[in-house]
Amino acid sequence: MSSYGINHCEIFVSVQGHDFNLQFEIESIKNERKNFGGLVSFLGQVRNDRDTEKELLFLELEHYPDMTEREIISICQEAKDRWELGAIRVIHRVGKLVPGDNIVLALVAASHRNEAFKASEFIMDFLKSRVPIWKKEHFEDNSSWVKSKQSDEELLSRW
Amino acid sequence: MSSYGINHCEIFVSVQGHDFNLQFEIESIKNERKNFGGLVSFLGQVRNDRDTEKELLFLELEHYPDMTEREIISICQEAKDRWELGAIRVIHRVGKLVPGDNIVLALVAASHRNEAFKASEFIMDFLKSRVPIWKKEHFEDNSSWVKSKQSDEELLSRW
Amino acid sequence: MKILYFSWLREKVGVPNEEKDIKATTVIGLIEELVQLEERYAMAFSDLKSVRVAVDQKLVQDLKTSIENAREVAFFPPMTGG
Amino acid sequence: MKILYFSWLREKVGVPNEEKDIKATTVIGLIEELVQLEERYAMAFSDLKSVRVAVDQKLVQDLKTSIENAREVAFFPPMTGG
Repeated sequence: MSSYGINHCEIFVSVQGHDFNLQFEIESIKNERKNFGGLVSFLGQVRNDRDTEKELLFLELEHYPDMTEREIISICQEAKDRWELGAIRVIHRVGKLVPGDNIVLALVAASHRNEAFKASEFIMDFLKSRVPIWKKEHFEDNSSWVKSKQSDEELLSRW
Repeated sequence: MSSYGINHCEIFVSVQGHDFNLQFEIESIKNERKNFGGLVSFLGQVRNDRDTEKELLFLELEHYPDMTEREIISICQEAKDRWELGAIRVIHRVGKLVPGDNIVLALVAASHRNEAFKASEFIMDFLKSRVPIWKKEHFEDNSSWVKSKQSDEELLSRW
Repeated sequence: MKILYFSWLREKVGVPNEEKDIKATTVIGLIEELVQLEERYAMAFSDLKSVRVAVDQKLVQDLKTSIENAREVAFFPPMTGG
Repeated sequence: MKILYFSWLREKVGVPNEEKDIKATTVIGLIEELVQLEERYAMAFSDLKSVRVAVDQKLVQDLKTSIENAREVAFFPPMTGG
């Protein structure tokens, strides 16, 4: 868990096994700065429909301790430099997760909605293919590592 | 308050005076469909920094009853037609609001984050200048109607 | 016909809505008819570029839109929701 | 030097990390040195297009990147976070 205050944009990043609560995270931002105007959040959850043939039992998220958190912080700092933001909070879970569980939360507060939207999309695009986290899907009788998507890689070129 | 289930995309719209709770709204979507994959939310709040000279005492939101809700529903239906979405929930408050109060919430659940982001931006852009709601700012010694921004109007052309 | 006013149009006209017998058959005809009635209408409609119109709760772009058979017509400034 | 493996590279090599005395001075040199050691390394590094590398926890694009003075080198497949 890391917290940095830079140029009045508070960056908070946590890579953790336990769950988080969106409402609590929003309240944390509100307490820091009462008037953010607009807040965009992306909440990602475990689906069980990746493979329509088989039912997903659980997802296992492996990561590279230390590096994961540092890479996420550096993505947030890049976002803070590109847009005028009030606060960023990113939480990424690791370990075993079942369908319906929260995986990731990216919150961006800003005075203008357009900047909050852009920054939030930027952060999610880079989380997908630039942060050392790998997902393994476990089914009834087999398991396999999730393959990176070419489409995710291509999305990065828009920034 | 209106709720429609169309093409498996649940649309819920409410124009109300009382506050809402983001966590509760997210749980409502989760109960309807366990696996949305990605959920993008925009939460707008009353700032007090619109005019740096004066302190905003409160904001008054006037609207055109019946028409407001119908216009929001029609924006949500347009979003549902353009992108593959799992659920949309939009809540817009009217009446007197003080700085820090919630004004608007737009939640979009989808299997793919890109579609959830696009739909959420689309809905917010149209809420800004196509829904019959007007804001009046009340300061210590005067009050004035918020002027529509040319930049908000121009944003519509991107869709 | 029911005529509604919102925001500063409501403040200038002085009432949120009113029932009126109207001869006009188009939006612009209605505006001209109102403006003839009293000074407060003339003030409210002094800059038509800032006036938006809904006929039976549907936004209309063209002031020549017909209001025959319309139940209600609403006048208001550009919207500032969201 | 500490060498780390993640995801299916970890499964193929059989350990999450190991300490090794390495002669190589570049990433590609290190891979070649490992591949000579045992079949499991050869299997892990059979398709270099699917291998990503971090030197001292910084992603490197070029396999000719120097590993002199590096404390740790990590090998893993394309990332699938978010």
